[in-house]
Amino acid sequence: MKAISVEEAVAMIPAGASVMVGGFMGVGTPERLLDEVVRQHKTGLVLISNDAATPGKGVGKLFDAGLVSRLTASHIGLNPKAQQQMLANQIAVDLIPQGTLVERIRAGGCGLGGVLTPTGVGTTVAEGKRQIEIDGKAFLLETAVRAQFALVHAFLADYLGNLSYALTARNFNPVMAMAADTVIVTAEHIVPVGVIAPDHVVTPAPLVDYLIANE
Amino acid sequence: MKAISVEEAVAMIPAGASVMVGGFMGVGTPERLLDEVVRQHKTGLVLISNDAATPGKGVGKLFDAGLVSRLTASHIGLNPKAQQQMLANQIAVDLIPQGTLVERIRAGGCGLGGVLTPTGVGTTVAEGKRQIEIDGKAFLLETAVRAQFALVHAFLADYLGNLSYALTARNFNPVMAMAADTVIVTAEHIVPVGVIAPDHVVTPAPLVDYLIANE
Amino acid sequence: MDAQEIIGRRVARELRTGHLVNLGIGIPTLVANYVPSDIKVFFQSENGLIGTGPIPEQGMAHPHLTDAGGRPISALPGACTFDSAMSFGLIRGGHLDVTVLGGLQVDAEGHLANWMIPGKMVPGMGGAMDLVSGAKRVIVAMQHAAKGKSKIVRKCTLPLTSSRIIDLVVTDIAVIGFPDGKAMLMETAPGVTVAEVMAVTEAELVIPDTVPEMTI
Amino acid sequence: MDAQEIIGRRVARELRTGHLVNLGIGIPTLVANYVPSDIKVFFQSENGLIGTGPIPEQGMAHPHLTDAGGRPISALPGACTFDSAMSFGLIRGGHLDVTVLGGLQVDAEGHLANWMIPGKMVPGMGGAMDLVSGAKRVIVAMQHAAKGKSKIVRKCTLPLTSSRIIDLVVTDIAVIGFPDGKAMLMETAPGVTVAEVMAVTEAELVIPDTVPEMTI
Repeated sequence: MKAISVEEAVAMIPAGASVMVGGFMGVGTPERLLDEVVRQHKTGLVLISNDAATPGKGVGKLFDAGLVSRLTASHIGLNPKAQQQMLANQIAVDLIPQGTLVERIRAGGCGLGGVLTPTGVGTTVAEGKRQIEIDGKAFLLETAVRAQFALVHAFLADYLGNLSYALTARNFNPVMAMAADTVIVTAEHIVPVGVIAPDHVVTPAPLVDYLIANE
Repeated sequence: MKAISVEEAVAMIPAGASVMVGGFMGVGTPERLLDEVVRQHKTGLVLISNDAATPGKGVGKLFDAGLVSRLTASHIGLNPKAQQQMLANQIAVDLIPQGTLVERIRAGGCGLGGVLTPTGVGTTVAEGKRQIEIDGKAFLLETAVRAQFALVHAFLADYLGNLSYALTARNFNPVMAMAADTVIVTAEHIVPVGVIAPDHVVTPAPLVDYLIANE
Repeated sequence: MDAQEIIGRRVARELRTGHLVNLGIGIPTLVANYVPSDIKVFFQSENGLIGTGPIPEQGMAHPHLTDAGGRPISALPGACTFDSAMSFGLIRGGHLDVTVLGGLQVDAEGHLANWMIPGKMVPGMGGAMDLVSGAKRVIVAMQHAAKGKSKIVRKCTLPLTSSRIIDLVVTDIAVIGFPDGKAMLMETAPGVTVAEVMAVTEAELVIPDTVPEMTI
Repeated sequence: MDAQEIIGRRVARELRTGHLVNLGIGIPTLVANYVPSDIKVFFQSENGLIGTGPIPEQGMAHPHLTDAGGRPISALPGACTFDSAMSFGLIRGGHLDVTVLGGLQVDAEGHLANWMIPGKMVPGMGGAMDLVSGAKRVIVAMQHAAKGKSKIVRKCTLPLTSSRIIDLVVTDIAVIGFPDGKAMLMETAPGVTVAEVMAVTEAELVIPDTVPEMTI
């Protein structure tokens, strides 16, 4: 793990990169990283996040700035800008059931090729997917998802990079922290080693590549 | 969640039941429940556990008492009695890679039909299994595993049934607590509601059916 | 009593002590207000919490503690938090006793459509498909009709949320179940006749000999 | 220096600061003793711990803190614990930089057999198959021969642990790699000649022009 500035961290992300961003309706999203992505105007991003948040908040900022070319999410209904950009074909959108989305990301992080889920069988979600029967019950084969970068927000990070999360700000963050080539983390508080008890660490330090340092 | 005596809890388990038991080499195993299973002499058990522990410890006690008819585990090499019973065809043994075993149990608990794992491709483990290619890479389709009962050991249990675990005694316990029809828990300490902080609960209370009460 | 309160009160009567329950956005959210004080249920918010409490008092909201719509909530003693993989493991794995969702259409066979109107409203399904596929019981809480048009239809024309048959629909005028895969009128709202329900319902309803009045 | 120390010291030189490393039971466990003090690695124990420390001092062992063999260990500051699903997510997901395992046979193509001897030893594969399938680098640490028989064989006769080609074998007399899928002699132990290694190796070895001596 390396502690770096937010400018340096975002400079590593090329235009057009695939980027997972933690958070759920802007809760538990690494806002400082997104502000810097906007400032450095990283265009054409392939975004993977639970939702599109709302304008001005969380990943919503990326739609405000027109930086997203493709979105994989479970819900975008509360962001009119993302909806407009989708309907105007400015961004391609893959809408995926939330439980399927998180399992696909988990599979990507855990070295699984995919999972079999009952969700979506018999609906439009099943179109183009392999359907597999197990003991007479139908499941969709949903494949693993990974990204080049994961932008993660934690509550506590220790000097080694161990992370813990607070309340509902945990959401997709720990799963995404396993599923990208490069994991960049912001934390509410950076604390000495040992402040987070071993049983309370949610994301082990070796998963974290970069921690945004205090200024 | 209902608090009951260890005698009542074990009395619910019929002979021949499928039973998942948490623990790893006897660490984090609900010993009080196993002692009572032995005392009530529940025969013909279909046991699912990471390993066979050692004679006299953890699930090893079940082999000492000759109560196991079938075992699904990843390793039994440190229990000579289990090995003897396997070689004498007294018990049927399915040996499964540890990471595959835990994912199969997790799938059972999470409503997935199975997962695709690279582990075992090209080995004897692949025999009789569906092999699925994703983007040119081969995976084995490993199906979900569930049991009638899960016997789980926690460090803390609160009055509602929220559980937390200590150090390496966590292992298979939280995953098994999701994958059985009836979940029975022993805890090192039963504590008031609120003693386990929300972010530190590992097994949510609604998953627990029975907690073994203090005497 | 307005339509929403009738629905909320009637759905609340389906809950039992110990149930793990997920309430969708809109009318379903109101159910929490009508749970009898002797019934202790666990409410799950799919963004990662069991034990949701009411809106916090002025000045106590925490930005890290919200419902699935991003609105501040509180947490009751004994609450627990987890990541989205665990949250949907609970939902898809059959650990959720009851999910209460809104609906756009429910058809005579018990299918639910509630996540999109092609060409008009494409917000994404969020957690709805997992909830309907995975919960032990699925209860749809919605107005019986919208703009004078029955939402209990012969056959869903909107994309389905799941191929799974739902368990119960509670509307402002009726309770409908699906024994044997056919819509059956189970109860009517106070002051509403069976004939009145039939008149505003597109789907054919099985009508038992006696249709009791909702207790709310 | 005995055979095990040679192997342990040489494998330790493969580790880099920041690496996440899993050490198997037996000779691999010894590697931890020889990591240079300026190299800070994370050791994972697959039963659910990163940050394993040495055997605790007398009276300090805790029954809930053991290695994968069930023996008491300690945890270093900054350690973290997790369940078995997470442990194997780390292993299978490519987050483990190095796994060091014992071996029964390694063949000329780089295949490893280390988990059973049909009819004789059927202990189960434990985590070995996931470790070999998932780790970024697989290093086998073993004696070059057992009972006078080469363990570096032409073709594995025992059941394979994985179809994945391992990266390095470190024995008491040689280091062998598998560039282009063929066993190549990379280094010899101090005082051991290339001819001596070839004489006790069943597999055909590619011999480069210069074969340096191990630094240990």
